[in-house]
Amino acid sequence: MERFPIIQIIDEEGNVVLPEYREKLTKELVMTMYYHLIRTRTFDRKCVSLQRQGRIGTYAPYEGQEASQVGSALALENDDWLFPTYRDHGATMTFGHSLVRILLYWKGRNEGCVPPDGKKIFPPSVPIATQLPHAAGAAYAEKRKGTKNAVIVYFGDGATSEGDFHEGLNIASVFHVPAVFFNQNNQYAISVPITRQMKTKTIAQKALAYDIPGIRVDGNDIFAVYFETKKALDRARNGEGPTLIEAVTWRYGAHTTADDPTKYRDQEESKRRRERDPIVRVERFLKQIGWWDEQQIKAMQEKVQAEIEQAVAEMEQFPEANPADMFDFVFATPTWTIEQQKQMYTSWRERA
Amino acid sequence: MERFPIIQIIDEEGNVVLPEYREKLTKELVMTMYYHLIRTRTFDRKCVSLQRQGRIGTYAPYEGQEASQVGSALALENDDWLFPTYRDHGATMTFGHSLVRILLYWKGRNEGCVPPDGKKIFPPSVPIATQLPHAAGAAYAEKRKGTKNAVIVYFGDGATSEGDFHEGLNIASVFHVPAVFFNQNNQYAISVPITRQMKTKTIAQKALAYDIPGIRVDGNDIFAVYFETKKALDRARNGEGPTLIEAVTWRYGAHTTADDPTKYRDQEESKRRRERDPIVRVERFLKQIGWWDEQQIKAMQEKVQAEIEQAVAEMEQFPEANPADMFDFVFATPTWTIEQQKQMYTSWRERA
Amino acid sequence: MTTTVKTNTLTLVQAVTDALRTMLREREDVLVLGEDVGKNGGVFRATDGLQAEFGEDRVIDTPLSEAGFTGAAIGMAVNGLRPVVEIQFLGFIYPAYEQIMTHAARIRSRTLGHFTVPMVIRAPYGAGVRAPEIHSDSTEALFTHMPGVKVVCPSTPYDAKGLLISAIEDPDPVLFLEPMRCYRAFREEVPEGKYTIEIGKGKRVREGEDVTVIAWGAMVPVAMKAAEEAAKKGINADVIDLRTLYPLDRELIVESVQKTGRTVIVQEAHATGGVANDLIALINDECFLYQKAPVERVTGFDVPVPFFSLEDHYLPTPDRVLYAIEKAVTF
Amino acid sequence: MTTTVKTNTLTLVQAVTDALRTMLREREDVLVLGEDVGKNGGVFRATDGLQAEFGEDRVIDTPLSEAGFTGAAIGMAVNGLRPVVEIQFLGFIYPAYEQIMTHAARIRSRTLGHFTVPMVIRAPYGAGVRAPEIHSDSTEALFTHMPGVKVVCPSTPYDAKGLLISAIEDPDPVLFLEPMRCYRAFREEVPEGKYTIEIGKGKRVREGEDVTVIAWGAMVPVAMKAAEEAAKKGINADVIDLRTLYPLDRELIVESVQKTGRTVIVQEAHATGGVANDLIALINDECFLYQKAPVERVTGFDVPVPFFSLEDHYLPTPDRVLYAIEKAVTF
Ligand SMILES: Cc1ncc(C[n+]2csc(CCOP(=O)(O)OP(=O)(O)O)c2C)c(N)n1
Ligand SMILES: Cc1ncc(C[n+]2csc(CCOP(=O)(O)OP(=O)(O)O)c2C)c(N)n1
Ligand SMILES: [Mg+2]
Ligand SMILES: [Mg+2]
Repeated sequence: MERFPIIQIIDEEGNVVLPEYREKLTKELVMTMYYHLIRTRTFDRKCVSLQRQGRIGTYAPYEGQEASQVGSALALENDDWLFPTYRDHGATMTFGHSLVRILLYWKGRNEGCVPPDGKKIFPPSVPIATQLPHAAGAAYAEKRKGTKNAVIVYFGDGATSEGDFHEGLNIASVFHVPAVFFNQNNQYAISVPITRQMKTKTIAQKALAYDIPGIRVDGNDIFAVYFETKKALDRARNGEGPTLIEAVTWRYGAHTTADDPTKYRDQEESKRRRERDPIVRVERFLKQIGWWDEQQIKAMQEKVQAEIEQAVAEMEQFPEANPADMFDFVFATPTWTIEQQKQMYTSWRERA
Repeated sequence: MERFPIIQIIDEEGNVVLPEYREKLTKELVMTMYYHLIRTRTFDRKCVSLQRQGRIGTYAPYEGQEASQVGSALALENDDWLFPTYRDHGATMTFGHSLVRILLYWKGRNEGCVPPDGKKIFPPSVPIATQLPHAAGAAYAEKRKGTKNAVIVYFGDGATSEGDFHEGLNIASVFHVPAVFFNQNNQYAISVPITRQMKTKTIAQKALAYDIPGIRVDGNDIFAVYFETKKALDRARNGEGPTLIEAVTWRYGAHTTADDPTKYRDQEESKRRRERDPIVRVERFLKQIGWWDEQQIKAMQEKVQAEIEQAVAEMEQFPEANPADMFDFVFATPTWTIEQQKQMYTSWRERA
Repeated sequence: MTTTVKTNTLTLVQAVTDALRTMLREREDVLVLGEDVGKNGGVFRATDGLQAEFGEDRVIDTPLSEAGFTGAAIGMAVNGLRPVVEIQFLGFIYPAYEQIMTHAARIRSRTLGHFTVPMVIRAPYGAGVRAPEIHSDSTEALFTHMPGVKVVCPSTPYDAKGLLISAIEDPDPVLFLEPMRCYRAFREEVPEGKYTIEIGKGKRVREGEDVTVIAWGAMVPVAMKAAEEAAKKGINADVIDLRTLYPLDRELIVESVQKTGRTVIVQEAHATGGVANDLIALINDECFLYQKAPVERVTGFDVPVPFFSLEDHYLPTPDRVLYAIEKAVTF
Repeated sequence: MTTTVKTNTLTLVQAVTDALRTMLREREDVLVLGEDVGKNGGVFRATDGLQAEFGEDRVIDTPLSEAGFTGAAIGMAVNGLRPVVEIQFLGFIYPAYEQIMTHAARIRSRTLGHFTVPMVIRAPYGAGVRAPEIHSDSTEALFTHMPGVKVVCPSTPYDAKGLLISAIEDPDPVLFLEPMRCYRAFREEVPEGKYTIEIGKGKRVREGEDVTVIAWGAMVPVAMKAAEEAAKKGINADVIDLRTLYPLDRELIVESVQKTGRTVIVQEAHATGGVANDLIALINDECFLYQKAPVERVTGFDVPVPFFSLEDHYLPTPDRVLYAIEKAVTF
């Protein structure tokens, strides 16, 4: 633990505790961050409410984790790769994913897995930790092609128990690839607390098993997340290999809308955690420094609202899923069994 | 590395370098160790020669690793569990496995997987690292039953790259079970050197990822292996949880008799390594201390030879494998498909 | 003398809990482990209340580590316990595939019976509940092609309890598949306490002479619905709920197909490589001269189980089954 | 105009090396990775000399980590490379099963074709070479029941090279199974340079009218031997080498079975859940009225592939096949 102290740039009151960062916190940067923080939070809440109304399916909220997701995604360059989980649409939307497509994903539509042109955003990995080896391989390909692109891959505290976590990190370290392994330690894997997930007090220390840098940041401090991720990405680009980052955070809500957290944890805890809210913290900072402009903030909120409403409307007007898609994209050229099944099904439907 | 120095009790010249152990090295203990060292080596060489003569199948030799296997196995109590790999029959025979059965194993006989009565020796795990979770589970069962029994599980340097290594250790650490994870780092996984297997310089440091003790011993120093394994087993029995031990060693020969090491490594290296031979070292110690008794040693060698010849003879007189066995032990009660296939096959053979 | 057995009206998932509770009470060596099975009571509440009753040592929340805890359960089973492992969804069993395939299934034969693995792996399976990707697989055939493991798949609360108890008492590994779609679909009277249903025995759930309809798990209600529709058209179907997928109930299947000469199999999984093809092979072997028509299959397609917006198009429906019944009967 | 193509007399394993070398030369994006594929040239020498020619960045020794390097290869394939992964023995593919099942097979359909996985997984498979346990599995059916993956299994050097080149050029994941028993069993003239054999096409390796014998991989020589014996008894077998297990060559199979009306399938794998049952299902669908006898299967048994002292009892033999041929013909 002592070896892996939590890096913090602003504390819960919004004070800059690492003064050397003070001047790096330009107004433009901080306002951009704040914008994405409220954009992601607004979107998340909208999704929860859409799910309650039955307008999308089961949804995995990230409220509380916005600093981790936004801060790390803002640290990326345009040509980098992003490998998310099902809970990282805060990161993908910040990196440039389309809101409509994210909504479609939660509506059970494959279109939700297709990133905007030129954006290297992989579909969310549902089987836990399986995306870590992918990230190692994609980073190897960038290295082989001689680019300066890096790869970031997201995963949770629970994911660290899977073999793929270990194999992915080991391979990345042996192949010395430009990848950042970004862990959001929200301290729960559904109902299982981190104390039953691992004996170690930190996730960062697992980097010692691969002889790569292990960094532990306050995942509710967007500045710490942003600068540490940037450093790790820079190391990656400079041929210094992979980094493991542990962002210590908390999800306020349920694991998914199908989950009932009252079954396994004290709801008071999540309320208390709001004291360390990643957004409130930036607001305090903005107010202290005198960059808080009620008008501007209001305009920002309205813009975000409008964008999200627009996306929801588009999602709901999106053409219905076409059963043919299920057959047509299994292989580049469908096999005869698939072709035959498609024809049978199509003619059967037409008959009925 | 500094954090995980190699523990040595005697050096290559046979000098005791940790004087506090001097009096623990009783003549009885050292002679027992020496006996098992030559017994295991003689057996190994016999097996290689049996394979060359086509009297057994492909065989995995361990010459060079005897101190690791014998030292650790001697540290066990009678009721402990032993989970070996295909290369650990030096350990299993020391722990009490039957030589005949070990030979039968290499002759493609299931009888080789059956330990002597009351001996908790698991069959060698062929799929790499899969035995680590078994050991964690077996240890959990001992804990639940409230015994003082411990579990030892063997695996190689290559095995550390598998997900099951990680999952086994993580579960063992979280469940705090009485298990010792005994790694023989012979520095190669078939042809792959440890430098391409992992970025870390040690395997012991991987214990930090599970917050358990990580010990690095000279695997060619049977005293160091024995005492460190005993300490780890004691911790296990006392409810102090699992330990990871890395025994640094070297296999002189081929990966298996089907392997050609000249393809991938300099054979001079293995010759040089004989300078650090685990047996020579004990011989030097015995001579220095004046316990070397030519007569006694000769008798010991003869006894070992006779025992092995006897085992080979028994192996070769062993009744032929019965095809019915293949059908009869899949389930406690064969299913009808198996019963039907057995009948068909039996009647077909009788007809032919 | 009459004995009255108290019954409760339970859903399938409640019957599973009841079976687990019954066996945890009955046998000290039984334990339950998996992700979220403890305080949370499982994501489907299949283990609800069990940790409170039996403690953290017997109802164990494991790390997120299917290979690890399945492997650990193998070690426990070899060492005298009877672990019941929960895989959260069948689609997440694949990381444990090596452990099941190379160890759970083979330890008995490897050691000529010296070591054995009396363990149960429970897994909810199947599509139709609007779950995210990978949560909807029905890949039972990956386990029927694995000598050393039995595969059980009940479709009703009563069968679920009796079969799960049999599975726990079985001396060999049993994969116990629970059709998610049936978890809360209906309730049934389920006796209290212990009773067993023999593994390897199917059940005729409807009697008829015109055509044999074979289904399992979530496809049983689909098949039944189709059979009822067919009855309205004067076609009388013999409907079989397989209940066990390995070993198959040869007698029941053969007897029915020899009687009707026409067969429809309803399978949720992909056509290629599915259990339906084992049934066709059995019919080929035992009913060749009785067959009046080729066997009709109504199956999921040879495509990954689609995202939920399309899953209803993937799943066999009563209409599709009815169509196949008519085809078989009019051949 | 005549073109002369130079040929070399190669074993199957040499033909594999030749295919890899040809494609490594031809395409910068091709790379080979796996355990011991580098300096050692693979435990069967299938990659002999390739690292020396193409460097450590293209012929990569990986850590002992099947899930990890298969997953990494998926990431490479998605990002523009064409990895050819070697699994040392098919019995060690199981730790990578999740990666193949949930990703390699599904990334194209998941993303409606936006991301694709042009990768090949090569694996020696099968029994009969006196290898230790788990080294002898023939579990191809676990992959034919996995939509999104093609499964190829050549039995000759010529086919091995042409099919492997096709697999490498295929835009989708291909599992390429190499029958260990045929690795050095015989040699054949193999053209230098690049040529392809279409995936999905079987080959008639013997012409006959009395009975269709279908086999693949190491069972092809067994089937041929039986067919030759049968010929001596006046039974003329049409022998088909499937070459691809998914998708099956429907035309060839159906045409042959409709011609002969009698079928024998020779399969090394366990009977239950094997590819033979897919063939029976196909015959059921397409040849019902042509069948003069039930399909005969000669297969491995529903038991784990035994330790090598008993493997000859497990494996189908020409005698057993001949017996089945006679049974089919005299039904
Ligand atoms: C291989 C696998 N096993 C189980 C699941 C079911 N599951 C979905 S999310 C989850 C918990 C993940 O926890 P963590 O990694 O901490 O991520 P978080 O959900 O907290 O973001 C589980 C067990 C899964 N998706 N994949
Ligand atoms: C899962 C799996 N993959 C591959 C193999 C093939 N194989 C057998 S031994 C071996 C190397 C093992 O190296 P290490 O763990 O260092 O043990 P050692 O052989 O050196 O004792 C490999 C790759 C296997 N047995 N299991
Ligand atoms: Mg978490
Ligand atoms: Mg080694």
